[in-house]
Amino acid sequence: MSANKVTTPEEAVAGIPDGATIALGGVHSHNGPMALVNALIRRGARDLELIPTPSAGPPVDMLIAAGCVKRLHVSYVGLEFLGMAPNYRRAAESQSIEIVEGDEAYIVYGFRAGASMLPFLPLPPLYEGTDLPKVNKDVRTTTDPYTGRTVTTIPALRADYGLFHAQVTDRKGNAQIFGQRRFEDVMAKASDHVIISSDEILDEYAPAPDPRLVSIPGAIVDHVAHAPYGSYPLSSPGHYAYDRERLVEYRDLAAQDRTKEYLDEYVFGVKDHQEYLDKVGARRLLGLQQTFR
Amino acid sequence: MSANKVTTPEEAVAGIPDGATIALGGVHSHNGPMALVNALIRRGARDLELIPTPSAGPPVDMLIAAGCVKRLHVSYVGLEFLGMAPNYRRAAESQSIEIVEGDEAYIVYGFRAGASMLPFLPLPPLYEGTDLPKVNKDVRTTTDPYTGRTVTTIPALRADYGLFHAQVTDRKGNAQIFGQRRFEDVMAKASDHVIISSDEILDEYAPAPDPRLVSIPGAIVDHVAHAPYGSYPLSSPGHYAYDRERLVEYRDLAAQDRTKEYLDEYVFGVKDHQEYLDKVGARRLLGLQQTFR
Amino acid sequence: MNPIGGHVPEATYTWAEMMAISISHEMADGAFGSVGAASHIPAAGLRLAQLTHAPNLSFFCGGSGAMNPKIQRLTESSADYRNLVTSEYHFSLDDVVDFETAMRFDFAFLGGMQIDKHGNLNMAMIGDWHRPKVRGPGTIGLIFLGGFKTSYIYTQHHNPKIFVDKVDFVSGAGWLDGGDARSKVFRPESDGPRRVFTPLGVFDFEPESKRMRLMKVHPWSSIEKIQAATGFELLVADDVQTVGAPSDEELTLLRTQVDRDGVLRRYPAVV
Amino acid sequence: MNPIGGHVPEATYTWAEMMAISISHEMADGAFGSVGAASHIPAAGLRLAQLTHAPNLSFFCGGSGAMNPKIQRLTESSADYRNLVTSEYHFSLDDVVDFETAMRFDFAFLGGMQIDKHGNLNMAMIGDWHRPKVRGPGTIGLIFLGGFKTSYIYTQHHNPKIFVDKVDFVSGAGWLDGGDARSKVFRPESDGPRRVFTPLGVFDFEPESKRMRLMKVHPWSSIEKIQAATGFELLVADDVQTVGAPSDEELTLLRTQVDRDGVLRRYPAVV
Repeated sequence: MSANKVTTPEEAVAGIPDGATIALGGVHSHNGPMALVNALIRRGARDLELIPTPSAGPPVDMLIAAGCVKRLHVSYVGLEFLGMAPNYRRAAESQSIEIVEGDEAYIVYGFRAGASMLPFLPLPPLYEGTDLPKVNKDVRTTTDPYTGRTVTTIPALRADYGLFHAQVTDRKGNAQIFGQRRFEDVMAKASDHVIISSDEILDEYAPAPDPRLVSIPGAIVDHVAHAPYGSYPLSSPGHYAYDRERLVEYRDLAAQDRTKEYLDEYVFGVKDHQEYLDKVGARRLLGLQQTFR
Repeated sequence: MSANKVTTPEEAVAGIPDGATIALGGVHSHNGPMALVNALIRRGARDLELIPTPSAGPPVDMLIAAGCVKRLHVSYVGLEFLGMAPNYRRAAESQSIEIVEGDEAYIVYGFRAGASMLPFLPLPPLYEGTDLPKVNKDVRTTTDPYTGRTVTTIPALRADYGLFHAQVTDRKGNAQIFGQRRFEDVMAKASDHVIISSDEILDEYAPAPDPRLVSIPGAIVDHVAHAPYGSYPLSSPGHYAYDRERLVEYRDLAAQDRTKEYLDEYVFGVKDHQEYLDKVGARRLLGLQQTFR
Repeated sequence: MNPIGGHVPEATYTWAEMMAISISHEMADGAFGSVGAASHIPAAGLRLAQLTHAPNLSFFCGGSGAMNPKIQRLTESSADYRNLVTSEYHFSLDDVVDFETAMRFDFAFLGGMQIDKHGNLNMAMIGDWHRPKVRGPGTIGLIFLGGFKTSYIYTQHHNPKIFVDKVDFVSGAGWLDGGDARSKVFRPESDGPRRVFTPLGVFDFEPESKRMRLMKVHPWSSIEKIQAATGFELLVADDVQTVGAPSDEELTLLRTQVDRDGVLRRYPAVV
Repeated sequence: MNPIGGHVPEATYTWAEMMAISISHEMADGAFGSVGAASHIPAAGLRLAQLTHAPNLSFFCGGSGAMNPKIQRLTESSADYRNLVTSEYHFSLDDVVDFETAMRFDFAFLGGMQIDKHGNLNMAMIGDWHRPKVRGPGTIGLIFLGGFKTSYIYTQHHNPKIFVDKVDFVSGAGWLDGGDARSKVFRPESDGPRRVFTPLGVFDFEPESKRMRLMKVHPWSSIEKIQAATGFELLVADDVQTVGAPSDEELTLLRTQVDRDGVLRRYPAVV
């Protein structure tokens, strides 16, 4: 791999083909790789299979609204403190997307198996009392060779592309992700290709960061999309808060099935992430800054 | 659990019964919980089953020499740059201890399964080309319910007690372990009881450390043994170097089957860790200090 | 909209504050548990318990990874960075699932879009799975009801649509069909739900039948009102009691040490 | 003791330095691999390759977790904190095993107390497992020979006790019994060992039989000496070559940028 992997969000996602399986980072209202998602929507990606984190939100709902999604692995998809995710709900109810009924264990153990290419993972009794195995045919059983008992199994999950947002990344792709500790690293290990959007690129003359705070090693990163405010309108932990008003605007339009207006304004109405930044405006963006140092 | 878990190394191990299974932290010449190991030897622990980290060294060799060990899970036991571990080697060759023939995968995946109480872990083809399954009857097979193929399995490993050395720990047991990143956390999660020896106890008035640098959460820690230079003569990463001369002294005596002289001098010859510190001497201990801040 | 219905006594506290205080009262010192995402009320209750009778209670906030955050301002998002920086330890999602599967949490707080008389929970969908009438957000951590030593159910809405005779989909197993049904399925160390907290009161499960049973009636409610708001026949404990108003001391502590911004005071006005 | 035996030409470099340089020459730019614990010589070779023709080569140091440490002083212990603090990323042991199992490493450097003609490795014991004559340190990461895309074998000792016809115990699977034996067992992406580096020379494996074959003879050795030091019949490449002495430029770089303390210069004097 080349030493300088820095590019734009648009270039970073250019190679993702229709039909690809995408692991999508972010937890609730934080750390969603929005600049990458916007770029995917703008170029009209189709038939994607999404495996988001167990706490997924606006990025998934927007990709569904834009018609990019064919199949979705669900643990939780919602707008957190703003309620249901309207496009996800409509698509699931109208069956215009395929739902893989999962949960936190399915996603976390699935990606964990995928990260190390274990064929599957067996669990102690958990699913047995629930209805999940009835509707997810990939929750199966095998024999525990140590006790002879039948145990429930989770399939390994792997993605063609993993998309994650970081706060600071160096040119080689060593990514510092604040907020919830790790797990993006597990998802990245379970992805054939890794694309990081990063608010900031570490200056070549900067002292090297404490390596324990680097979440994803550059050796498995393909592209680093330099995207200041790349998680906006979601938060970028330690850098800026979510834009609550903008999220309410999204939620209200989405609830009325008018998501197209939002997308036309903020995604299709701009050429790229740089134009988007100007459209949102410096005053609004800088007003969201949060400082913890 | 009580809020103040701080005690002495001697008190911390007092409740460990003969015959217990012990997970033992430390990597090569670093971070071995020596103060706890010395205390175990001093009080004459017997019939222990040891599951050390994949890169085990002097603590295991000393416990064997002192007659504390009945069964040992082996990935690597050696003195790193000082060569073979003489007591381990003699005990294995004379069959005075039972060897469970393992390796890095067996220990890491075993503890990983144990940490989450998964019944076992299935692997892709790795052991198939080796002789390990012939001599370790717990490396077994089952059916992959997704492909129908036979896959090799590793048993879950759990310990009654996990013994680890940390650099700085608070009164509740939140432990900062420098050096190799994590894994002590996985071993701690796979242990019913966790005992941490710590060079330093965080002052109650100290600013709280960056929580991302805390390796083991206090909620699963039973005792914090305050043990300045608790890893001596091994290193405590970021605090002090190993005492090379003392390690050579150990190696040379052990190679001549004179380990008893070493134990008589440095373990049985002192009442407790405090007396040991004085015996080694302030000049020697402070001469090992390393500063990285 | 008034989510609890009917008349409530004039008071200087909200039902959300009352719920947090009710939760606090039920918490034992020394236990170690978890609250889910978007769980202001349980989080406030646990923090209040730490500051009062349970200094060694420990809790972890789902969605954030924060262990024992020094909450002084309840945040709207559970994963807010301001909770993380004040915590003792950052759980990774990996850690969380390890703890949940290995039964390291003494308890968890969980909710559902449907809760049935045996404490089974549904977050997936209402109707038939293949043709859902309402698609819910998803099961997220609810299967770990089979891995927690016990659990507490809470909901901000008490009405017959939430409290149903039988959930349409079991995302999280409570006492299953009651009796000893649960113990046939899960590990013996994992017990079913211990309490249900709602704006109207506090409930337990009758030991034999494992059916939901009214224990405590909040000041503005009554046995009759609670039964009317519940979609199945509710058991009532012999010693059912009506809870008194929170003490000034508790309210002051809650408002100055836990919820300085008054998030719980801004809940839809009912008190 | 002179570990390579016989006469060596007068020179201003050691065999350890020569080995590091030979390793460096075989490394391709852009690859990502691992070296084990106590692997000064490969670590020095990889760092030298980064500083010369392979700036995008990446490597991880086993036993420490350090990714691309800015080595300027070789440390005696691979897990030395001084390697960690200068690294780009800290692998956890968990990470390491993930990478090894998922075939994310393009290559690894591995050794053994026995190495056989098909590159199988033994670190467990010599003799019968149930009554070992010599108990070795243990298999540690050698099963991952089935998970690396390829591997490099290296040893600081070249003698008939190390290079045996057949290992007593397969800790790490090389080409197994040769031919296509290996491909019947492992994933197709995982190839067997590509090279063997010893103080005496550099070896590959003949493509059909997968038998060890001499490629390069170090300056102080010869085909005959190498065969005599090997416990099985060695194949010799048609274009076998004798390696020249390291260039001044390479030696200077090695000594000023990689091994300032001269760890490799202090190896038993043979040059």
